[in-house]
Amino acid sequence: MNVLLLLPILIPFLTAVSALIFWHNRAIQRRLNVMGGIAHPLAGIALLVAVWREGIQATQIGNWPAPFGITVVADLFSAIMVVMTGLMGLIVAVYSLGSIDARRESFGYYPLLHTLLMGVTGAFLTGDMFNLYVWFEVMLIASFVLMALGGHRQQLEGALKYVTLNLMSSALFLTSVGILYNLAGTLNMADLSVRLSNGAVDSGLATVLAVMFMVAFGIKAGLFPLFFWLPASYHTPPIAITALFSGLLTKVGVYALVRIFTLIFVQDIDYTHTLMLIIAGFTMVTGVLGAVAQTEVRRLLSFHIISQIGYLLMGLGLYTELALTGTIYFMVHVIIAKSALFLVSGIVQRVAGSYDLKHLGGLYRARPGLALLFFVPAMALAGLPPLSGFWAKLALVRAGLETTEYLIVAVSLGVSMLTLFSMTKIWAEAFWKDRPDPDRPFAPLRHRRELVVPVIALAALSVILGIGAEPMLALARDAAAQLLNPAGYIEAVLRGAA
Amino acid sequence: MDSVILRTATRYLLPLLLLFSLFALLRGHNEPGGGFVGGLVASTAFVLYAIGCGVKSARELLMISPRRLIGVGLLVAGISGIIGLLASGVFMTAQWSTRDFPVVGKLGTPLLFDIGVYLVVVGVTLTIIFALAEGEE
Amino acid sequence: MIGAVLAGFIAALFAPWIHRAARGWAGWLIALVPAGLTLYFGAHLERLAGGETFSAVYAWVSSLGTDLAFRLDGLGALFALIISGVGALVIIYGGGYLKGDPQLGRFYAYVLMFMGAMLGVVLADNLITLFVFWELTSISSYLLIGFYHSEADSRASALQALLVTGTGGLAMLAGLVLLGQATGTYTISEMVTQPQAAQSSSLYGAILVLVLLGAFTKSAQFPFHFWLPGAMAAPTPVSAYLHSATMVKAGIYLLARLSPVLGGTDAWQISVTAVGGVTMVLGAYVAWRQVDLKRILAYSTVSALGMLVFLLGIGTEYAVKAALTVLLAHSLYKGTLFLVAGALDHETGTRDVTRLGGLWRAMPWTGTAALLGAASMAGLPPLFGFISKEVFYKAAYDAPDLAGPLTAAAVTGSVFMVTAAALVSLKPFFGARLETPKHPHEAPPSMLLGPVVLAGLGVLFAFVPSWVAEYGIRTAVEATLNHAAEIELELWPGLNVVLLLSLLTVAAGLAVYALRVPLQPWADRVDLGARVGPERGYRVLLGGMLWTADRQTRILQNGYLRVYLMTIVLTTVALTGYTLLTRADIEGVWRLPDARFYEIVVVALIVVAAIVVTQVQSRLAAVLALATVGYGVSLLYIMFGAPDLAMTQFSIETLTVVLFVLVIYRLPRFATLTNRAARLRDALIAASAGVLMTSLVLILTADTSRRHVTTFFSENSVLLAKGRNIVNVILVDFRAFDTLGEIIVLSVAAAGVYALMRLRPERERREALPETRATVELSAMAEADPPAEPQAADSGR
Amino acid sequence: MEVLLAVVIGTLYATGLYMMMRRSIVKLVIGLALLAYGSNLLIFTINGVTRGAPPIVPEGAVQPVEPFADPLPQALILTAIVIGFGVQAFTLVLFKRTYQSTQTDDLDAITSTEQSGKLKLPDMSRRGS
Repeated sequence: MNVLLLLPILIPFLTAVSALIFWHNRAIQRRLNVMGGIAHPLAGIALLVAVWREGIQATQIGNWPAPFGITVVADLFSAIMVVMTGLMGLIVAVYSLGSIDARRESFGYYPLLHTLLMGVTGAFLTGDMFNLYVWFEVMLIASFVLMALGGHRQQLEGALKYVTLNLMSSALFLTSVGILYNLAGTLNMADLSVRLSNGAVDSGLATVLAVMFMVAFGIKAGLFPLFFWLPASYHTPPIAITALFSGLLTKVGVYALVRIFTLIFVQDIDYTHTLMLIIAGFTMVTGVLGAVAQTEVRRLLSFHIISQIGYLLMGLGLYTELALTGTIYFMVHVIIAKSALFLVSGIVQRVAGSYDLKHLGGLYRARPGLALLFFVPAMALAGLPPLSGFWAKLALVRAGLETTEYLIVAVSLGVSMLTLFSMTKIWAEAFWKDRPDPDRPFAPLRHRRELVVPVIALAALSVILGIGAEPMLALARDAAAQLLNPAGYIEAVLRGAA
Repeated sequence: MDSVILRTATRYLLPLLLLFSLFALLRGHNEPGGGFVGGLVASTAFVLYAIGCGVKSARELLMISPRRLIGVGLLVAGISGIIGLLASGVFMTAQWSTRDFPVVGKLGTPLLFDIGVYLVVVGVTLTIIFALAEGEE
Repeated sequence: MIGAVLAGFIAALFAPWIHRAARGWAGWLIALVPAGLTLYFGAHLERLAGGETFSAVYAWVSSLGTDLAFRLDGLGALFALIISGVGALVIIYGGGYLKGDPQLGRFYAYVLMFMGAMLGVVLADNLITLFVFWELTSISSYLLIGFYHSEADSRASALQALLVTGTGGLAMLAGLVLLGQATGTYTISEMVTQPQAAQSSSLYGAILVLVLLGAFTKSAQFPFHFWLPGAMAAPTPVSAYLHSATMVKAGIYLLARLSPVLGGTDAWQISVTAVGGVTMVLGAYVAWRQVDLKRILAYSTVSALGMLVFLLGIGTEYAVKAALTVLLAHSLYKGTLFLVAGALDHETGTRDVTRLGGLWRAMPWTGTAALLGAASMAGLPPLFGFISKEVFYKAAYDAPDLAGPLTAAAVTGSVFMVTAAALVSLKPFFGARLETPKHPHEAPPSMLLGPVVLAGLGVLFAFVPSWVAEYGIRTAVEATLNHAAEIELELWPGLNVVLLLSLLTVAAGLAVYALRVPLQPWADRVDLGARVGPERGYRVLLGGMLWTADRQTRILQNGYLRVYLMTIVLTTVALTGYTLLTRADIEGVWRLPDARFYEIVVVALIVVAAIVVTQVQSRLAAVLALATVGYGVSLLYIMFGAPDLAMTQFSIETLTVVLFVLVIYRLPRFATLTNRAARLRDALIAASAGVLMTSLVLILTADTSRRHVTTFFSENSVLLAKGRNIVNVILVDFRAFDTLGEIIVLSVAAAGVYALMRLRPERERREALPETRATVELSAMAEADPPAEPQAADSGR
Repeated sequence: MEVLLAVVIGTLYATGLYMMMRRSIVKLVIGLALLAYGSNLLIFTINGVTRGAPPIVPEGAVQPVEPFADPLPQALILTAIVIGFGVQAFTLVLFKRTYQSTQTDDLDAITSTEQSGKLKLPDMSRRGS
């Protein structure tokens, strides 16, 4: 079983390294990209199945017993996230084949892509706080380079802000890890959970530290009022990269928040989790209002990412099994729907020549298939039943009403209305409206297969997740149950430890 | 920076520093040093040489492209981990030789790993510095 | 039964293909689906009347208490018959109406999808399932109102309808979930058996308000009614089907369905009756003052919906019976009239009643249907509308409370309905012949079938009232009330007050019609702002939201990196500081300075160098000062037992200086760009972060006895890991995984530097500054993603 | 000694953040470097400063002589320093390229990715008569 835990990290690693070695051979790099892209989700699924069947899996790197060495551990939540990472990796790997220019390809695009996937996977699987920092850095540096790769002015400007603000987060994260070691004398998450719950650590200081972590991860996750880097930069790189970032990067921040605020920092829930609910509300509202104010599709969608993060945090803040189920299911849903929307907007740009709603139009009549490919994930994102977003929303709403947090429920419902509003805005402007410049013909879509197949796959997943929501919801519920009862996690990690 | 003194000095300094870097690498497990320090010292040596004699001759002296060095270094580090995985079923489990060697002590995969680190550090530093130095030409 | 619901969706998938294959006959062919469903539901009537119900449950999203539970009872059957029956006629009609339209295939698909969703609503036995279909009807309606999508007006109307009904829908979702919580079940048929569970719950008020919001928005009740006239932007068959016969009645259905659970309380009676009454009067009043045929019909629909809500609010057995009778009658006559309006529009090219006149000769069949429909709407015998008007009046007249005012309201509304009925039937077909944009012809058979059948049913039902009562109304009333009921319908109830009121109504209505031109100025004065009021509210709300969105985004996402940084720093300091002060007990002994002289020197060196960095004007000096800080730190490391760190820091510092010199060489000199006040502000903010960190260090160093894992490393470094330099052993063995990640970071950074230096956009060399408005060539576009399009700089400061 | 080090750390954080909040690209990157020193030194300090006594086992012994510095924070800081170096090198070059591309060193002028598009209100006024 140890191999299963390592494969999702090693596969992208080996893919990246091999691609790095074949730096000058694009053909081999493209082939490696596809092979790695397929192998990664398969490894993830194998891991998920193992965790599903046999319970939480853990292995100690270097065979040093926990909490002394570094533990790699997968509970259901981790495993789900690993599968999603592999899936997004595959989707974007294929889409990239048809959309990334040769110049970027010959400057390390594919190694960078897979390094990013490795970093993300590592972050999902590690059971050690400092190791988490390292994987964050792997992911970050890869994302820095991907964002700037190509060197266009807008990319550089976006990257400047992206890099600076994320480095702030890293500095704070590192500081917090240092303090954590000072307080608890250990870095192993399971061990931390034990030591913070058995009174070995001053709980007041632990709460202070919890807040510091909340800010550090909050920057990465794009929470209010820390999200500025996201709308400033996400629309600048090629759309495949934007889609990948939107699917995975902020989610790693959320993952980290969920992990530490279910496993480690649960000594003052009234304070920390209430704070989270407040932040969640503001994040939802400011994000969606930001989206409403945009006319550039990628920027609009970027602001939506923030808004959706608010929902994810809402589930964590409510902190019940149903709420966490909602968060996990929402995470899966939003990764799929949001990436699909970005990738569709990339196709729209190729066909119609713009990302700006002011210049778009007429696609409903001219490209009905494309319209459908947009409509499905857009409505899923807006939470329209019976698509995936609805069940996510319903779970959170129910959880909120059950815990009598009426305000956040009201806010979340209002925000979902505004989400619908902004999705119909794209629909009305890009698809329904007549083309503002009827003399400019639509361009034929080249690399149709590489571009369209991933989008169809995502749209289909969104529908399947919606109409056949039960299996995924059941899985999410089990994952949530594991999160709320850390004993199993601790046992799996510290099994056999002194 | 075209100075004869500097050029001569770096020419003599280079082998010394390289030797020291190897020493730091190999002794690292027991005394201060290790792959990072060794790699950094080695790169400093090449950087100084590049400052003295130009990037082109520094590249020639290095023989292998620094970018390839990175790939090799990563591969070496990765392989040292995978050896452990294959031998004991757990990634990165240290495998040691049974007998001692001079200077180094026991040979084992951690040392191999450290060599990988060393190579990566040299490759990275030189890639960066060379690219910057050449970028302005 | 699931098949009946899914049939619409499945047919929708194939409709565009059938359309392509069968061309002109597609409408007739596709209509077989709803026609078949009509027969299917009709076949159940007998057994339903015998007291049976039919249900089917399929597991769906059980985790969230949602099963595909369906239940066919009298109420559901009445609605289902209207939905499928009118659906069949409308699809045939649409085939004629939209003949030659390239979007006809989509029309069939959307209408079928809507039909499936609507059937889902009325058959669902699970609240969440009901909501799922409810939302699907909203989205189908959105797609159909925006059918003529080139028109900005259609798009705006579609959005308006979606926003109004969607918002109501979300409120309703919250209400339904609360209702589920209060009653412990989402299954409607279970809930109905224990009404006290909801009504005694502390959440009852909230549930009622939220559910009513959903029902009222969907059924276009005041003040949410304005979306319905807007929805007339849809093709006329859609208006006839969704916005008159079926979808707008979903709210009515929900009220009827939940009335055993939520109804009967004072809160219910007062709010529902009041809203319905106001809507009824207002809608009818506004209706007769329109000139657009479809808008007249739309407002009269609003009025009729108000009538239904009004009756359900009264809530007596008789009122429920009246409501369901009115509902059936309305579906028949309003469907007829909408289809007639469509035919008029189609054949003459205008829907403006002031431009229509004397068309009887040209369009006798259409005219006949119009007359019958309008007479039924006006409540004239011997039509089904007359019967419904009679029971409606009687229900108001017999109301337990406030019968007088309620009857007055009912009569007032009906008077204007008569006027409106006259306006849509007498005005176009009789009187002087007016010139129309198109030369009028009788409508084709596909467009005659609908109005004639519906109008004919209006006549037929009037002559078999007891049959209708037995198979249509009684079972529906029983299903609604959840107990047995006696229902009689009669064409001639005998001479009584109600009949007199009816006569009075017709006379007054016709009088208003006759005097409508002179009355117009008076009417304008009594406008009440009803038509403009709520819609203006909608516009103000929407505009305000957009304004807020724009403003807050400009303020938050203002483009200034330093403001972002400032916000993040302040947030960190505020949150951490607040938590530190309120949640933690700060205690512990601060160690007194026991520093040695050379340590103080190093510390002072670092502090001074750091401050120098912030003050110098020369870049080189700043870099040197920075390096001094770095070397100073490495001195600290060596002094306090960290030789590895010191060596690493030292060599990295050296390389960093080289890097800085290589890079900064080409960068511009420092300039002081901010004023003194800004610098002071920034200094204070930065200092607050510094103070926080200093305090944290002081608090945390008070106790350093927490080493927990260190012992393991020191004990096993030599024995197990075979190395004496514990730091190195940790790096390459105990925690080698970290190091693996670390060298990957390094490698990627190097790749990044290399790519940044070598890979530049081709045009950068050519242009000093990129143009502000990119003109993207198609060829370049197809090849690669272009750089992001710069937008017009319109928010710069 | 910790008090002095605490002051050093506070100074490094404060000066670093102050530099980052200037409008100059170069100052920004210098600020980031100061911040990195600050956080490394913070970890070092709070986890116990011990004069001399590096965590190295004397030759022939199996355990280091007490008191010795905690090796784990050192290993962490070493990792952080090296990661910081890589990131800093990249950042430096990125900022330089940004400067070349935008032709300005003034961060306040680097906002072209940020303008929000103006939104027209959906026009409802044409309806009704």
